[in-house]
Amino acid sequence: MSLSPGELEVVAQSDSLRVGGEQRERSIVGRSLWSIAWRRLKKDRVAVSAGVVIIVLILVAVFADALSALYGQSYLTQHNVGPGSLLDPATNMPLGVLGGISPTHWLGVTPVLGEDILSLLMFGARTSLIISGLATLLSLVLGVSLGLIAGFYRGWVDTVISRVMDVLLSFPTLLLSISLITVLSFISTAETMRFALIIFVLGFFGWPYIGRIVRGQVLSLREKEFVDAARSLGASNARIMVREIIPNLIGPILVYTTLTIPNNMLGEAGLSFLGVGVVPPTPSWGQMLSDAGNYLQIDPMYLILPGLAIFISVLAFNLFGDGLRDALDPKSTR
Amino acid sequence: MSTISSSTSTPTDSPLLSVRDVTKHFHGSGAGVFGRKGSPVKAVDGVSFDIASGETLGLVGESGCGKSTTGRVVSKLLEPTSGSIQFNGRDIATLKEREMRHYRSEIQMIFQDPYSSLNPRHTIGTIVGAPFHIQKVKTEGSIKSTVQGIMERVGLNPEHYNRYPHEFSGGQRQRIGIARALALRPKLIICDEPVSALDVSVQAQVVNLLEDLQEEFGLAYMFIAHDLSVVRHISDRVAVMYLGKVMELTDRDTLYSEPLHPYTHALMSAVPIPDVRKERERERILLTGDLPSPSNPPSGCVFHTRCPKFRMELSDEQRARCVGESPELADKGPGHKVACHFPSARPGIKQLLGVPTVRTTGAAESPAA
Amino acid sequence: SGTGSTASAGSQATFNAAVNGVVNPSTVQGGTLNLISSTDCDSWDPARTYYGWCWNMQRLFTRSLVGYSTVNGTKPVLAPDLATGLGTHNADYTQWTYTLKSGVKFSTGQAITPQDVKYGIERLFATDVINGGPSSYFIQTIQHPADYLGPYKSGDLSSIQTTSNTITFNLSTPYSDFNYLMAMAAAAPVPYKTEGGPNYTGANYGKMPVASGPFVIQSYVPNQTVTFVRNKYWSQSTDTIHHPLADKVVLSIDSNTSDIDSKLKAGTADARADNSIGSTLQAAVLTQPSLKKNADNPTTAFTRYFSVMPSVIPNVYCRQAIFYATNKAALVQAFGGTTAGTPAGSMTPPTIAGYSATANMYSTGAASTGDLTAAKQALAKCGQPNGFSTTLAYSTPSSTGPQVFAAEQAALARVGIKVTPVTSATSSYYTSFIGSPANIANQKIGIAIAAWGADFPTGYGFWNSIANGADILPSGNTNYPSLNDPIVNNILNEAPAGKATPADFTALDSQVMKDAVYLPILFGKSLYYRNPRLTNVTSDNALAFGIYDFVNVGTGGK
Amino acid sequence: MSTPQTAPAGAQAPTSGPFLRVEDLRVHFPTDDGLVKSVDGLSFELERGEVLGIVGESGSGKSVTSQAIMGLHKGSRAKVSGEIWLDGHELVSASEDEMRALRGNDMAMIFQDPLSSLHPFYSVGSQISEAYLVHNKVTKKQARAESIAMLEKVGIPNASSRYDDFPHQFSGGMRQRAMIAMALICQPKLLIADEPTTALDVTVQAQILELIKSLHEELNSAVILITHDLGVVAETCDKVLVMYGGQCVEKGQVEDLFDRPEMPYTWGLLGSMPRMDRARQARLTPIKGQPPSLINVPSGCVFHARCPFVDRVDGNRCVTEHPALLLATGGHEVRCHIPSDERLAILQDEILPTL
Amino acid sequence: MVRFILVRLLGAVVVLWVVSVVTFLIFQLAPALSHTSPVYYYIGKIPFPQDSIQFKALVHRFGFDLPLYAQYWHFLSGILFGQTITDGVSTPIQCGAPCFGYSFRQNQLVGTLLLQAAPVSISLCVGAAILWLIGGVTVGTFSALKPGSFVDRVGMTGSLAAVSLPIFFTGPLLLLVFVYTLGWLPDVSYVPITQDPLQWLRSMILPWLSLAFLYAALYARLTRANMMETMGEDYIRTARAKGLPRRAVVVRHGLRAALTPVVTIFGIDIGMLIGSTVITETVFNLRGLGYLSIQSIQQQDLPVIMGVTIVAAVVLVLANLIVDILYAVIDPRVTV
Ligand SMILES: Nc1ncnc2c1ncn2[C@@H]1O[C@H](COP(=O)(O)OP(=O)(O)OP(=O)(O)O)[C@@H](O)[C@H]1O
Ligand SMILES: Nc1ncnc2c1ncn2[C@@H]1O[C@H](COP(=O)(O)OP(=O)(O)OP(=O)(O)O)[C@@H](O)[C@H]1O
Ligand SMILES: [Mg+2]
Ligand SMILES: [Mg+2]
Repeated sequence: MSLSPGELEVVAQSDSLRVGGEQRERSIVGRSLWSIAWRRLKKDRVAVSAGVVIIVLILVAVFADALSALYGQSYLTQHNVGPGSLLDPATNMPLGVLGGISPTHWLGVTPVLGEDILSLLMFGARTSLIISGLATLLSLVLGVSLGLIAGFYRGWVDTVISRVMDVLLSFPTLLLSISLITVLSFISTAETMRFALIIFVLGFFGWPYIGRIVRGQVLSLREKEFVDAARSLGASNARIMVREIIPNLIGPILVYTTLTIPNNMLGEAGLSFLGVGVVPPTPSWGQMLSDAGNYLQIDPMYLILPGLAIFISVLAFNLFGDGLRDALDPKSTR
Repeated sequence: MSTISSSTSTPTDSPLLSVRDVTKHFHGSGAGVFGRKGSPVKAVDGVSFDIASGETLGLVGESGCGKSTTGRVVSKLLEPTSGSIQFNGRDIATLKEREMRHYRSEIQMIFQDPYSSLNPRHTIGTIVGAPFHIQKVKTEGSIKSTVQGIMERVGLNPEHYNRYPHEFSGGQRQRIGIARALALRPKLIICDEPVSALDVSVQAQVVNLLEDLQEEFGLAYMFIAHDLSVVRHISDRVAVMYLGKVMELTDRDTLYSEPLHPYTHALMSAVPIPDVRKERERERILLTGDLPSPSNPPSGCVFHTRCPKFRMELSDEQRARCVGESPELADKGPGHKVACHFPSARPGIKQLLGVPTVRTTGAAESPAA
Repeated sequence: SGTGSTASAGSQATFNAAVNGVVNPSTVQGGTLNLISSTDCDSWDPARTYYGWCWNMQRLFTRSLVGYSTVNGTKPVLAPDLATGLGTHNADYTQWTYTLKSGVKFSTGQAITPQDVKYGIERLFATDVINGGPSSYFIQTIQHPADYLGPYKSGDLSSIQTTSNTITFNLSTPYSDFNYLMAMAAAAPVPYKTEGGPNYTGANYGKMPVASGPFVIQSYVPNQTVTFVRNKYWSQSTDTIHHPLADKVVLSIDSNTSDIDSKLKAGTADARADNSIGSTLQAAVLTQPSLKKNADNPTTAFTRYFSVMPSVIPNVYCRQAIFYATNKAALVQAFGGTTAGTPAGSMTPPTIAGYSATANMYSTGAASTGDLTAAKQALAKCGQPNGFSTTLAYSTPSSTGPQVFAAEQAALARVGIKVTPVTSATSSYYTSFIGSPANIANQKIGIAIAAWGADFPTGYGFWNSIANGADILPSGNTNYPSLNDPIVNNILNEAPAGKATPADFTALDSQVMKDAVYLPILFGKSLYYRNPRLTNVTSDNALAFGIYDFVNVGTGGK
Repeated sequence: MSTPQTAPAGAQAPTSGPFLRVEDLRVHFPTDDGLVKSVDGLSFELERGEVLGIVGESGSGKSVTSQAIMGLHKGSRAKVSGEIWLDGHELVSASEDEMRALRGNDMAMIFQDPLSSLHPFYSVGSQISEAYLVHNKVTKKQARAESIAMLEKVGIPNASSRYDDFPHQFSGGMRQRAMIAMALICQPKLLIADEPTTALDVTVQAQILELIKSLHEELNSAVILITHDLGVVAETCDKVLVMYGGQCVEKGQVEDLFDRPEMPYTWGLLGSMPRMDRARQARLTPIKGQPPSLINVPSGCVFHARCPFVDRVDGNRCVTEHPALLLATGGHEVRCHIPSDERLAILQDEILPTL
Repeated sequence: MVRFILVRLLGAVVVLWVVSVVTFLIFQLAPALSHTSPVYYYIGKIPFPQDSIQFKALVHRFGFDLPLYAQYWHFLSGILFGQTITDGVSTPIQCGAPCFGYSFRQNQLVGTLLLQAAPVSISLCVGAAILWLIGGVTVGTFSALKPGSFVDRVGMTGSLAAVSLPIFFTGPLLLLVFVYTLGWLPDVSYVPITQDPLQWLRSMILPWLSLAFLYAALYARLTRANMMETMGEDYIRTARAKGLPRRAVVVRHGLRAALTPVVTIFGIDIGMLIGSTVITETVFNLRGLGYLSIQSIQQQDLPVIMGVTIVAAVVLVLANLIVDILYAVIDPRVTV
């Protein structure tokens, strides 16, 4: 499920407007590449809708407490005993249609505990975004810096870093991730530690992908004459990397980011599904799906709702990333 | 309006730049731990020349003959494998860090590709202002006004300070590159095929600009090109390179009127001339075969494998010399250096070139070729 | 005689009919019984088996000196099996003697001798080879040299004496419940020295154990199927406990519980051997009378509880606050609802001496939802009137753990006690996570989810492992709160000498409750489903949480 | 489909009309920013045995024209209108299938960058054979023999052993030779070479041009040679067509056009080139300004914005009125409002002296 | 070529060695962090104090009284040269190289467990791979040939949706619809192909579909991107200019080049997949390598985890190697 490096190559060429094409571009004076990209993106209705969904998702995640207070339900409240119970006392399954959808519980309640699903989903969004976001950040930091160094210095530095990437890429990562999380939970099982572990595992095994892309980009960028120009002016390596090369990596990095976040969302959900991810009471969509598997035939809504939440969020990021790539790609035709 | 005052370079007896026996060998990147080390690519193999203040040295030759590498070695983008480079009488290998910085500001480069030589993520202002930042040079007034002054000087609209390279045409971009090279008022600019990627009409604009700037600032150019016509137009002296070596080096007029090296002959005879009659009548010396690999150059004279003279005119003993002995770049006339055992003028070429202007006002008036 | 079941009355199929009675009594022989389970047994070596349901499966093919003649209801009855009578003992319960029936044979045709019984028990001492199982009961009880490591390394154990038909055990400590040990499958005879043949000895015996009971393993593919056929050397005439009807029993292992559910519903599997039915079938069973009549919901002699750790929450009032604030009704729901158990007022389950239906030291309100006032008072006494923070441990993956956690978190939050989760993989949870007092202290585990069922249904059997301060282990500890209360210890130390009365266990129970380290949640119940075609079905409460006593189940000849 | 090759060199084709006739060709590309009028109203004719040079600066529509003739715009978004008659077939309206039968067989093309124009995964020889096999019912073996013969003809040494080499194993010049071999293997009657030598060194360029000339004479095919080097035109072509902003601004016989260029753009082109065969000019005379936008094509004369002679025309006609392509002296056609005699005067007095 | 393969093999060995060390160390961490003996990870609960002879006998039997490197060497030498597994009582089990040891939790040779699980995973992966390759490449090619068309839009939007659907959602959903609601398929339990091919097919169809669905989407996008790029290449123009029929242009010239990277990614994906079908196998209750791995990780059954991890790494490394060799065979520009 990892992003294939090939998918990003396109972005790389965003600057190499060809001689022939340049004639045409010139009639559009006054716009930076970014503004062109922005203009294209704005025209892409799908990407814009996806962007809106992402923003909504982020808002929900950030304001989950406030929103759930406003909505009047907390996922920490169970409606499973006593007169207020929303569950069939015999089967423990939600009473009413579609998993107990009601004016107070818009998306129904969970079996067994009778927790509000909407509120679980809102907090699940927070979990999902924090983990996928930070894991992506970790991959980015590692991948960009190491890829940059490898591509820029070449030689043995490159050999070492590339070998490390190769080795990491031929690791059975999923297995090792699960093992690592299982084992390291002995250090501490505090929630923050769990988060940190999952973020570490997702991010750490993810960096070679961006590392390879960045290295490839840097290998070609460093041969560009503007790098020679800077060097002939006496610019230091650090300056060349930071001022000349990194700005040219922003496009691929941006696209990579929007396409890696959903991957990591799926990763987090997958780990939680397997029971090695986020643990209750921290809500997670994957955890809900895993739980829902037990009641699949009786309460399918419990499966469908978190499933849709994952689907919609991941799709939104994918669509947005796709749109962004197209927008940044001068060769794309729309 | 220009804020740049005229150059202050002091003419001295010694040339501005003196390159002696410089070689540059590239070792293949190898295949890791077990990689066989292939024989090195001898991109530049014992090249010597001088450039005086305010002078233009043209460097011509086929693709891959080492022109760019020579330029890069001089501009310190590459370390020479051996040989010495003296600038203003000082061997640059011995320069201290601060002197090195100074050297950097005295030698600048203009690149071939107007697309890849400008960072697409930087504005023109940033690009042209970069030399000041990097060299930490103080300017009279703000950097911005200085940069705008330079922009104006090279024929760019100073209001375009905040625009990005892609908004400019190839010719304009090349001007931006020139402005950047000019910023620190260097003494020598290495122009690596600065007009090759441009259309003829634009090429002329850039060539003119370079000439104007040379006059105004007393610049010296090392002008790398493969277009013999352009080189002739702009250079004071010309060096012809083949396979990492200088084959012929002399002043422009001598070279274009009486070239002595068979390779120069071949090069010149291959240039198409926009004159129908001359074209149809001229003698064409076609080289056979391909350029040998610079990692495995032929023995003796590196040109002998393709040399028409070697093939058609020389005796067996003479040939043995070509194969066995590498010719020195030696004076074969006043200030006319040729690396050939058997240099000679060639009438066909001479008749084609260097003869006074022929007016082709009409077919009838055209003198018989 | 090959007739009559030991059950009191036969009855038609109704809900819970097999709990105390026998459903579809029949003597029709023949047919194949198709059982299904979600996992394989921990081992089929009787010495190494420790899963309750596997003890129930052992009943198919192993016999020991003693067995259970009645397994259902709340009062399982011990009866001699290979022995002619229950063991005779000396005054201080340190020497036990059994006489073997004659004519009992292994599935190999060899006669079963006291030597074989002795050998089977000696094997338990070879803990490096025969690991797992309840061997510690035997090792702690039977006299042995300090370095005795079983017959393979240390040879003969002289404290067990045999004659041609008797066997005498000399114990290192009085042990009045010795018959119960002898009723464990671990005490089953194993052919002396030859075991199951050269490839099936030692650690490999479990791959093809020799049968002494009415069935014999015909084939065994680990994690897939076990097929039992009738042991032709077994004869009903020597056996008053097992009354097999089926010719063949096939146990298929299918880890997909919903698949199990549909097979049960479709009748392609007759009963689930290892556990309650899955949630899918459970929902159907509880809502459809036509299915419900084929289901049973027996109590399991299993207490689910929270271990509240005094090492982490030293103040007894703070612990009591947790007791008061706990919402047992919600916990019952979290464990699966009313079919999963009934709220427990005290630790001792109904099958064990000392049980009292009314015992409930910490009032939890009429609906068992907790007594918040009492909880707040306790908190005040503890000096934390606004509550405190602690952790709750459970194992993952687990379908109930998270829910139990959530329920308890919500309940305690009502009085300001904040709970955060700590988790560990199931496999290490009991051994090194909450089974290690050091880890509890390290990770500050305040509360841990646990469950306990007695290995044999006596007060001592229930309590000793979880409450005796003398048996606290650094790892694999079962006294999770490390309870070390002299009063409790005293009763438990007296009990093996036969000095403890039921009243003593009542006192023990209330003393443990007073210490506020064991917070009982519920007495477990399981929901089982039997194929209507099955005959002679009854629950096995002696060994296996009310799972059907498969050895005596018939299929009506088909 | 193809007519037998009977006509002697330079003779008129047996059918009425010229061998290739392009009439009012327009190729427009709809894009984000508007309609790109890459080629707008181009007409020319070409006979067999003739070489037509098309010159013009980058983006003037040279390649688009050649691709239109080959029908390569079919299936893309490009809007092609006008007529292209090749040997009695109309190509603009022809279907892709009809075009396919003609491509390679009746007309063939050589591209600028031989490395990227050859498939990297197939051997050079097999790619040539493939071209032969589509149009001839022969066995693979025969095709191979034919291809080797062709490779030899274009001057590849050891052709039979190099047949199985891959493109990356060839040098630049050899690749271009291979491209030529591929184009010529079916003996096309029309050969289009789009900047066949731009990527090559002068010495190699000379070899390749020599090769194209000799093969074209041998096959008596019509050749369109696209280049931006006037020297190449002078060396190789019989006719020239100067393109500017998607339009033909001047065309005619090569001697005529080089002797008496009449369009200010052509003057500009000649004036901006440094020349090796003349005394060195003190200064080059560039064409000022930028090439026109093909989206907002300038009103009037496409060249007016850069033309130094607009003031020689009354009433601002250069800006308002699109000049027609009119016959000028010497039989070539020029698109310019300046009256013919005045043009000649300017040429004599102001242009030629500076060249 | 031979040299290349040798060098790569050496690299593969290094990777495998690193994997084995890392896995070994990870599971040394577990007991270290939980302050317990690794014995617990071999057999579970031990009701004896750590200073009892019973406990020490166990520690000795499993060699945990040896230094770490010796334990590692024991493990490694088992893989390299095989080992004899004995409890000192029953006939020792000869476990030939590569021997991953013995699972004392499951009372079986790890190799046996792996061999039992492998066919399931291979059935799953190969079947799904065939489906997704055919599906993905077809959709991707047609999309690329008519970019912006209806087919393209549907194909690409569909595939983007498909990559956003995790198996742990689609799997149960498929089960719900086709097994529990419509009843068209039996509830999944794996049946070996050798036993009943039809039943095997019926048991595998849903896992295949859900796995293939996901990957087909990725491949469709990949193929489309490559194909679009290839179809814009100059050599495609050359092929058209030769007068080749469209089919030949698309298939022989376009697809040939466009699929080269796809093929290589395909190899690596399969390699990667075989050891990482945990989720699919969990959802569909298939007892393949993925299931074995998660189960052993949960039980912390060290020998099995090591075995599965190394097998997964071997498959992956081999796939990488094969892909590299294949690449050199497919693309003449690559010299090795
Ligand atoms: N960094 C490098 N590593 C290895 N070989 C190199 C490197 N740079 C140049 N070469 C080789 O050195 C030789 C000379 O290269 P150089 O770029 O100087 O030629 P050039 O004359 O500038 O050619 P062109 O006209 O194509 O620019 C070539 O064979 C080239 O392949
Ligand atoms: N597919 C296309 N879509 C949009 N515009 C196009 C397309 N192809 C070509 N053009 C435009 O048409 C114009 C003419 O292009 P063409 O390639 O014919 O120029 P050219 O004369 O061959 O230039 P060069 O000398 O650089 O090869 C250019 O402005 C180019 O940008
Ligand atoms: Mg160069
Ligand atoms: Mg072109």
